[in-house]
Amino acid sequence: MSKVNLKELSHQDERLTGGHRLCSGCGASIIVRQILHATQDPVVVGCATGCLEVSTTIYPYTAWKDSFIHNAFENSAATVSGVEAAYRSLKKQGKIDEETKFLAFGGDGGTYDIGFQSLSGAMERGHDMVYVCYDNGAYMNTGIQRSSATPRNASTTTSPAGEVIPGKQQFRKELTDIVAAHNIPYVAQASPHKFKDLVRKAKKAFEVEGPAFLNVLSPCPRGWRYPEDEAMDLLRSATDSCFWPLYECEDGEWKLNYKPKEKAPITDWLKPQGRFKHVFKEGNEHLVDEIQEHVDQRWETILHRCGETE
Amino acid sequence: MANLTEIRWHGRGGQGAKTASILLGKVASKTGKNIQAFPEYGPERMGAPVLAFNRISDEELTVHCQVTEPSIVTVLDPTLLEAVDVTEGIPADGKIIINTTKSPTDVKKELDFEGEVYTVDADGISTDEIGAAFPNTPMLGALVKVTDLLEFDNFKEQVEKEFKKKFASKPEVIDGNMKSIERAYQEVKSE
Amino acid sequence: MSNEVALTGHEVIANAMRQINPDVVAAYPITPQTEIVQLFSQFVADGKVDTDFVTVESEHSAMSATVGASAGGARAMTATAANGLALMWEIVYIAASTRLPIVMPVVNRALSGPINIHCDHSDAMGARDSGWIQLYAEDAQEAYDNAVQAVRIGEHEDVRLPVMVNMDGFIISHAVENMELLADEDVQEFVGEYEPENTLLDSENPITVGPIDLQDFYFEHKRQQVDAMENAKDVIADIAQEYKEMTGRGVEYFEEYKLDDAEIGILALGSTAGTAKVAVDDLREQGVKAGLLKLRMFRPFPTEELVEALKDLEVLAVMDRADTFSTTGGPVFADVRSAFYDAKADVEVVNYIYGLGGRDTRVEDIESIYEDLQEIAASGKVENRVNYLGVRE
Amino acid sequence: MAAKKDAQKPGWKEVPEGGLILEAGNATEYKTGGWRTHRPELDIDQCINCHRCWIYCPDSAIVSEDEEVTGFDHDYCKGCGICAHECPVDAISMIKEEPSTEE
Repeated sequence: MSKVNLKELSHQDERLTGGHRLCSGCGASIIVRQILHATQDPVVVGCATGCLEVSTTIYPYTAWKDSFIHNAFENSAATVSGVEAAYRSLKKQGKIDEETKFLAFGGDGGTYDIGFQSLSGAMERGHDMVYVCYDNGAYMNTGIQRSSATPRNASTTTSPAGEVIPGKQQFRKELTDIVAAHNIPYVAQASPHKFKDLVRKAKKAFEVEGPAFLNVLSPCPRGWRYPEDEAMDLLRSATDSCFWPLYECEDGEWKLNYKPKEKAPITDWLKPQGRFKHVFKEGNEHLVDEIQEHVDQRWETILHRCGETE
Repeated sequence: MANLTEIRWHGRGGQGAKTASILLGKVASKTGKNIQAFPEYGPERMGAPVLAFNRISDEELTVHCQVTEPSIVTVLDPTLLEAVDVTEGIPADGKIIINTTKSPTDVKKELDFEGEVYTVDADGISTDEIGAAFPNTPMLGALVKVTDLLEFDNFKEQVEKEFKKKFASKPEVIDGNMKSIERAYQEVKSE
Repeated sequence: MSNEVALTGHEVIANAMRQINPDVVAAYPITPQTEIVQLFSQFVADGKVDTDFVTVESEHSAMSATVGASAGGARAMTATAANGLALMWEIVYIAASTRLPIVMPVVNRALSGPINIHCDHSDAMGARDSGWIQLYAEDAQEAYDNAVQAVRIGEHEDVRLPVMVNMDGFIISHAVENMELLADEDVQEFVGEYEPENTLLDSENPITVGPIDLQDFYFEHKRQQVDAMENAKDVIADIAQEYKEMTGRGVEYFEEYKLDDAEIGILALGSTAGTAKVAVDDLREQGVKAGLLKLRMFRPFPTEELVEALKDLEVLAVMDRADTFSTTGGPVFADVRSAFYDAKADVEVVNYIYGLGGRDTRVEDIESIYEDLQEIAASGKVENRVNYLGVRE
Repeated sequence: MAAKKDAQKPGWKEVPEGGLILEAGNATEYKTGGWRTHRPELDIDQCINCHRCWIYCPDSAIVSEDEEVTGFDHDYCKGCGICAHECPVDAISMIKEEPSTEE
């Protein structure tokens, strides 16, 4: 696969136009743009209900230059399964002949939670689609309610930091691993600040035959509470602290894509975000410690799995 | 519905009561009759007593309720006589055909039943001819004998066609099935 | 060319699907629909259809994938029953509002709870306001005829709506009856090629399907749906006529059975209408002027035509195999009685809720309704507007 | 009766069926530039055309022609400042939008 070259990519048409109504500084549209730059084929895009969908297709306007379908919240994968089945059938019958790619988006709510069954079904059936979860760690579209992707101790509107309970009590679900357990050809975790890595992974995902899944960390200035221009800094701290490891699994082979020269403390990731403000109050040091401990354990697991340890 | 015949099949889940009713229905349909064949609605469990039904008529059938007063009852398993009331709803001039080695007279006494009783050793016949107890096909032969619903040669011809479809992957069992129908037709006993 | 056969309702519908040869079927098994999915799977396995069969993990995904396929320009079908339809619910509405001509056989079964697998209409009646066309069948033959016609109805350019083809669970689905299958090529010719106006798979003309539709346009789109339903009436009648010319069979909106000079009548849909015909025949032999109206098309609702057909009755009983729990009667009753309000016809309309959870409804039960109607006709008094037929006191 | 504001919009007989949008990418008719409080400015002499601003822009608002970044599409730029923050040579600065002084 050729190296990702931004100047070359810049020749390609934009497939998500301006004029969409995502928040200023939203990570979702950055992710969408990077992924769409990874293919030149026509794409049918499906999207779960969520920020991305409601902001890019407000009738009578659409920001999508490709065909796009939104059906409901929990069924992005099933819906795209259907479109892909239509494609397979019509192609087999000689009614259409061009190459088309199938791309499904869901936020973490539409992927980890309510759309989980639909995703699992589509992956198991082996549809030739790329499913992308833009994971901003809560139901941001409806006002920052917790999801199973919300990190432990993050304060959300349904897991608020209170006098007794310091935010969400559970660690986030490792969805990337769960999808990998479907034994599909390609699964990866990525982040848009490492655009070369993300575009490469998207290319790979489009290229493989059968389902591919990308879990992409999506910065949300509103839900995470940080100055919107610092999105990429925050993502860097997510990967440098190993909160969000970048790895991939191709045909069962695990590979680590980024290993920080020096692992940054988890506070680099937590501190700039308003949703973790309470963990830095005096007396809450243990909250940071437990997050650090969990991240360390998880990192060890990934290193081991990717053959990065003895 | 002057010429309507209603039939009830008693069997145990797995014995083929439903299959027999459907086969009878399909064959009767081929001979120009209007038919219905349907199982007792619900999950069929191996061994549990089950029911299946037929309606056969020269006129169009529109009725869609269950059969409650069958003029013919067919019992695929002799042990059912103790388990369920096989005579329920049968009118006084009704007929009951039972797979058993007992004589019709004995069974009639046992059942305390007014109508006509017929018996046939369908288990024995099918064991001889097919190699295992499949009472449902021989019982069809007995049923054709004791009723005047269908003309036997025509019936056999149509059944054979159905068997050829049904047993397309194992044609070797067709002969045995046909023989057991023939034998039951000959061997069914009346009082 | 057609052939007479004896088949179960399941076999009939699965064969209709085979003959229609849809591009995509996405379906999930559920009693009493399961055998349709099984039989169709075999057709797929044996290469008898071009269909891409999507074995989804739930009915919600069945309807979701069917919507995706249909938006992708495929002729798409699914089939379900009861709780399966309930699980699809959200997407059932989306299919209609997105104007996708999906055809869905529904093998009618009681909707939980308590759980019950037997026939009533609570599943489909619950979806009466979803924007789907709903056709009901007395027997397997009509279910087949409806399925074949449904393709044309739904895809008609003046309609573009999904169609539910209802068939009574077990009573029809599991019973073998005589019927006539059309020849494969006749069905193919009748349904024709599907040529969608817009599809996701036309990369020359990319479209956006299912945008968020706010206060400024949503209502206009809903108004269009009503218009499409209005158009569907003519389309359904025309297609029924065309089908009748081909087969000699066919009901447009409803069948009138001995209704011409009837004084008392019953309105029923589904298999019970067949049983009611036997009751009408019995009563006619006794000199009672009884009649029956069998409703085929429930959505859209043929208000004027029904009133015209029923206005000379003295008393009409509407049979509902589902309840609305409004305490003022079942869903069909509500529409029929409302139709009579404007007509100002002098017909007493009473309601019989019957057969819930598969409770057997016999000829005698229906005759007992006619007896009630005779009493009402004689006394001019209605004691109970809503009655529960065959429930133990 | 439609509210006054909506009365100008097409009626139900005119809009495409089923909520379909038939004109791909017509969101460009909707200008989000008005959301901006700060405006990016490019110092073309400083710019090394690395295109990092371009790949990170959430609003497809970085204008690139023949591999050269030439400026911003102010119709859509919401002023998030990611481009300025990520520019490795500080060629982009964020300037506070002033109320229009045009007469």
